[in-house]
Amino acid sequence: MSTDSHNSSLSKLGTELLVQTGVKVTHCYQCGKCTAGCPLAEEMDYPPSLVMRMLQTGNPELEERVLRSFSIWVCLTCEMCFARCPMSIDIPKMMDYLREKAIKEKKANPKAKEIIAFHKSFLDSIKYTGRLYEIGLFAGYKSRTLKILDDLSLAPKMMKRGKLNILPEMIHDRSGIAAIFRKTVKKNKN
Amino acid sequence: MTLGFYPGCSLKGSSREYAESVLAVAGAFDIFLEEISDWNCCGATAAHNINRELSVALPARILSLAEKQGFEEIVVPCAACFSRLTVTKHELSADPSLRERICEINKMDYKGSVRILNIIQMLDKYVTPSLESRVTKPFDHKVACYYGCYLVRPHEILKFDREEDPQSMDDLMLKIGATPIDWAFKTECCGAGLSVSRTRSVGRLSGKIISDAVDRGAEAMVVVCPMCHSNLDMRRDAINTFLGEKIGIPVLYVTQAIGLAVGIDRKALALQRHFVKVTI
Amino acid sequence: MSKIGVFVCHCGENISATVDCAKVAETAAKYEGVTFSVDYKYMCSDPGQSIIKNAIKEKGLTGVVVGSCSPRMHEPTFRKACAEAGLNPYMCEMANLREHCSWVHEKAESTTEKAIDLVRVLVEKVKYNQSLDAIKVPVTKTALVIGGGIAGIQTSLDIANAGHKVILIEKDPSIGGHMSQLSETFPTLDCSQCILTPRMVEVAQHPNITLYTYAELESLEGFIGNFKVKIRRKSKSIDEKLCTGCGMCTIKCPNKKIPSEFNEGLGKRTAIYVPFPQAVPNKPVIDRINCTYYTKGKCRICEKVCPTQAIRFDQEDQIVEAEIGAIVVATGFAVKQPDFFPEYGYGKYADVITGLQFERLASASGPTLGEIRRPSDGKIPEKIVFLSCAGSRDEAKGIPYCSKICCMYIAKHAMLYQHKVHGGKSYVFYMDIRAGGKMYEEFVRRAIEDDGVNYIRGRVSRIYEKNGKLIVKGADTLLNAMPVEIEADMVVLATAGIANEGAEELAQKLHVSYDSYHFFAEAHPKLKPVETNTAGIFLAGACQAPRDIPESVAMASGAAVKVAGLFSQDELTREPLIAFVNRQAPPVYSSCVGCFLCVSACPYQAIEKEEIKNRNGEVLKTVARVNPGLCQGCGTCVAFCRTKSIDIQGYTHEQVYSEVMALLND
Amino acid sequence: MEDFEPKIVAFVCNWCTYAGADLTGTSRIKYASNVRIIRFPCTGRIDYMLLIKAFDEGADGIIVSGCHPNDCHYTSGNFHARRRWIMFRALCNFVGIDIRRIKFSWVSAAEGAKWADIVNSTVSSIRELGPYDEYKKVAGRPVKEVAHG
Repeated sequence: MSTDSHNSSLSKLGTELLVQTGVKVTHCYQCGKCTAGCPLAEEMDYPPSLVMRMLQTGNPELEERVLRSFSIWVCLTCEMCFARCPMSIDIPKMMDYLREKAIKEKKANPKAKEIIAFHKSFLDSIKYTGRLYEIGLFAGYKSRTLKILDDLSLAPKMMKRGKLNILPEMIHDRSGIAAIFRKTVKKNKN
Repeated sequence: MTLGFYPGCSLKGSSREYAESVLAVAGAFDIFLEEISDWNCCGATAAHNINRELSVALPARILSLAEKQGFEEIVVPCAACFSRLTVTKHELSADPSLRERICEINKMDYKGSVRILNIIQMLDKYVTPSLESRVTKPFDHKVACYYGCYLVRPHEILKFDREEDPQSMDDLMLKIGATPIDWAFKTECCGAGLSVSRTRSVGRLSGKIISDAVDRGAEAMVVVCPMCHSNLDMRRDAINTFLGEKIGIPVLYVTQAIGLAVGIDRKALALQRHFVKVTI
Repeated sequence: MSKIGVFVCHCGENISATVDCAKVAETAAKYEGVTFSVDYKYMCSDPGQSIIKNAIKEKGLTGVVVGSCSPRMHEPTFRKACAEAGLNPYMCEMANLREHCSWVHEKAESTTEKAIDLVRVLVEKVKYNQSLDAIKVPVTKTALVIGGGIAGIQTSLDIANAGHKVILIEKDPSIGGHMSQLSETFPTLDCSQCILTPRMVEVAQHPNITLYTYAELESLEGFIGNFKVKIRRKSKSIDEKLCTGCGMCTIKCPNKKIPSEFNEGLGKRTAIYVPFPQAVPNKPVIDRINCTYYTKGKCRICEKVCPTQAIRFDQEDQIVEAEIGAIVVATGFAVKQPDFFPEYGYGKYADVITGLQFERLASASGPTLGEIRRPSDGKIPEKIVFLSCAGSRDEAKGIPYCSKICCMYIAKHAMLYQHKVHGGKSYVFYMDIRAGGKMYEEFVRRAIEDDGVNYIRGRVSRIYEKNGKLIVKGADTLLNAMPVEIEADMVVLATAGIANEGAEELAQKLHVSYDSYHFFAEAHPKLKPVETNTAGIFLAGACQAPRDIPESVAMASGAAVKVAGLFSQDELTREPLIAFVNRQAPPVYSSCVGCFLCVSACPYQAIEKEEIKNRNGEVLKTVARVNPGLCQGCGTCVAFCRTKSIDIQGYTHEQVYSEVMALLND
Repeated sequence: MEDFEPKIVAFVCNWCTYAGADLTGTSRIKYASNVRIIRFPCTGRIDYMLLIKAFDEGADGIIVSGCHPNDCHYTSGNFHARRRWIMFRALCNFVGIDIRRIKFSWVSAAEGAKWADIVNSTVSSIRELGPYDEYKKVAGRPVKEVAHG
């Protein structure tokens, strides 16, 4: 690998992004409109346009920082950046890819622990029942994050209003769903 | 008139008032919504955050089921589910090899023949034509129509309304006698999937939305997305903490507002299930 | 028996880098009829041309094939060389080995094979070429200039001062164009109208210039030196001879609420109006769409108050026909309107305006008499934001190009604002500052350093209104992409410069090319910037691409020289590549059977019926005849003719069939 | 069939497509080298019997291209060409000539990239169709070995 700080044409990650998501990082001309419209930009370590810039350098160190960033996890895929991008760069799709890659390579930012725990608990619930089981989701999330006390008052209020099912809704073809998970999520873990 | 119905998980649990009001309004207009049998969760935000193929396979299974059960048109009231299903349909038609892979994963056929309607499209198509004549109690309030992200973005794929300052829900509200306000946060993000994991972010994002609506004189907010609803309604404490004041504006589903206007019983519309009391 | 010479050019390395030129020449040497074949580094150079000339003389060549660049580039060069060596110039053909071969394919055997094919095709074609004489046509020494902005004014004056007649047509009631709307001009800050109006008056008074305002091109026929145009003079509803321009009618007109085009909608005008005080001509027109009399049938107040009875309600459009030798198109550009920007409110905020509107606010003759006041409530904005690249450099909005003038006028606007509103704060959101030009960069630096304009590098995502303020959400990409939010009182969008509405239609009337943005296309991007693909039609100013004033003026003078050069000749020679109907010995006379399908095909009415008579004057046969003065050589008649009686020089049946056969049988 | 290099003849007008192809060159856009251009003043000049002749002589595919509708240098030549093309297409269908082998298109003087696209897409679709040996049968000719490439 070259030791130059800028290697856009050689970057492995840049090529990967192009092939996997159709996003060509060099297409970005750094106008910053994505950052300007991003509702989460101020909570990010690197706002979206800066993420693009880091990737444009093709510098392995900066690419690594992107993969390990908190930004990619706090991104909500609200699609505002893509909607207004003058170059029609699908940043949300790229973010999805970077998240998946970060997990696969065990590089997810420690600050994103809760966010990832939530997503995983969510998927666990689907994996076993086919649908979202909200109590299961909360239980899973809390056991993953040890945030036992958070939202403690919420559940009884929800229960009172009939918003929380005690028992999960199970679909019939649970083995089909399990197979989907086996062929998609599991595959990545190898 | 029978249409396929995909309620999605929220409408079976934390947002059951949405389902109840959708069914109540549909019933009042002689539309029978038949649930897709054995449907699964669309995967929502979690799936595409973690695994792309999974995020396509789950919605694809739903669409395949709908095809198999003979539905030409399905109604998807949850805006997030609507987005996931529509994006999946688009990706499968744009990429034949992905489609092949997904059919293999799901062990199901997929033709791509089902039309997906969001709640506004369903209302526009089947309810609007006779709506005005059915209004018995005009919903005479200033309302802030909040569209959120998933109904209008990505516009190239969803092709619904216009992506900035959409109007379709405002038009519906006019028809039931409400006065939609012109405001700035119609399509700003409420915080969506961070509700549990970063409640404070949700307080900030949703807080900005609510305060703009209230500043401009809205008496109620009208939404189409259970995630938006739960953030604006159930997370009101976090919002009030962020804003440093107590804001009591109620958040109604579009079908609840319509239901009230055409004289459906408040209980049938499940207004009692909200955290923020609906007094209007 | 043909004696053909083949000359293969390397074009430096432009051809030889991917084509084996020596092999092409060697292969061609073996063709039947080829007596000389050679390759050389630069065929178009003097020594290169000498090779051709010497070969013609020494080998007695009857035909020449030059394998080099596109014939659109150098056909005249090589034909001239042939003529100088005594060979009829129409015995020379060019194989396009550069644009159609070496530049578009990689170095490979197949590329050389293609080059060989292209040469072979023309060797076979040239065997059937015939010696032709150029057609001489007279030149009408009157120019038509379309568009009366600064480019049209400049080109008209230059042509007129060279001693030629000019007809200048302008679609609006006055000449002056966008430049007359501007306040001050960069980088000198001199007043736009002060430098423009003397030229406008000069146009009106010039003995060689006929000015038709409120007029548009209706149709165009003919060709270089010999165009026939029809001009529609839209009815002004006044008798211009009687009108003294006293202005009584415009004062008394009760319909005073029409948005003024000149003031970009920021001011109002009456239905009978003069667009601005310095208008040329300074006589009013009635806008029939908004006039109460035309819409409701009642009013006629202007007629009552006119002291010279100059109002003519029943006046009709007039079609003026003219013979023209050359045309300069100077129709200018338009700007995108704020409703084009969903993220900036679809144009619903009164205080989000275009740069052109800001010019009117800053202009002493504008609706606020030069004070910067916001349209919504007339308040002086304390904070103003300028957005560059509003629409420009925006692929997603279909305008990927840079509008070129905005960086400079934004700096000027911010500067004017700082000069006029003391204590005001101004911000410019920009992506790059493109200030290439004499004293341009220095001008921008002055705005930043001396006038304290805040330049922020980043694009604005959204503008919305809240409590009477415009919230501008941007980012500073030089501060690690920090989000920036400004509560502004007014926002000025440097909206993209785009082609005029109707540009496409005009291009089609003129038969000139245009690009995908509907700007008119120059004949060559570097060497023929003011010519079009159609001989005798030239371009000036922003109708070709966004341009600033100095560039428009330079281009206008360039076009004027081209016209004057054309008019310096009394006759033009025209390519003799025209259609002809065969003639045969009696009793057939011609294979033409007189179906005259060709007459219906011809776009130029160039085909006539000719009666072939015997000595007694009895008509033996009626056949078609092509009028060489009118035929433009499209060849449509040839494809229509059922008996193959019409053919076209340069593309005869024999020639094109021999090309096809040569191509596929190596 | 992978080695099959189709022979394609392009009949183009001087003002739009020929100039457009020049622009492809000036812009250095690369495209397949299977196409040979024959220049005409206007698509209106193109006698469709030439297309038959080209197939007869062994062409595998043909491109006919001129100015966009309304942009004809001679006002209406391309309209005549289009009208005759519609009739010619019907005739081809009738006699059994494979019209998939004829690409009719508009390329303006400003569309250098489009010309490259048209050439490439035509070459790949003709490559898929294979050599036009079928023509010999249609024309009632003895099928002889034709060397392609």
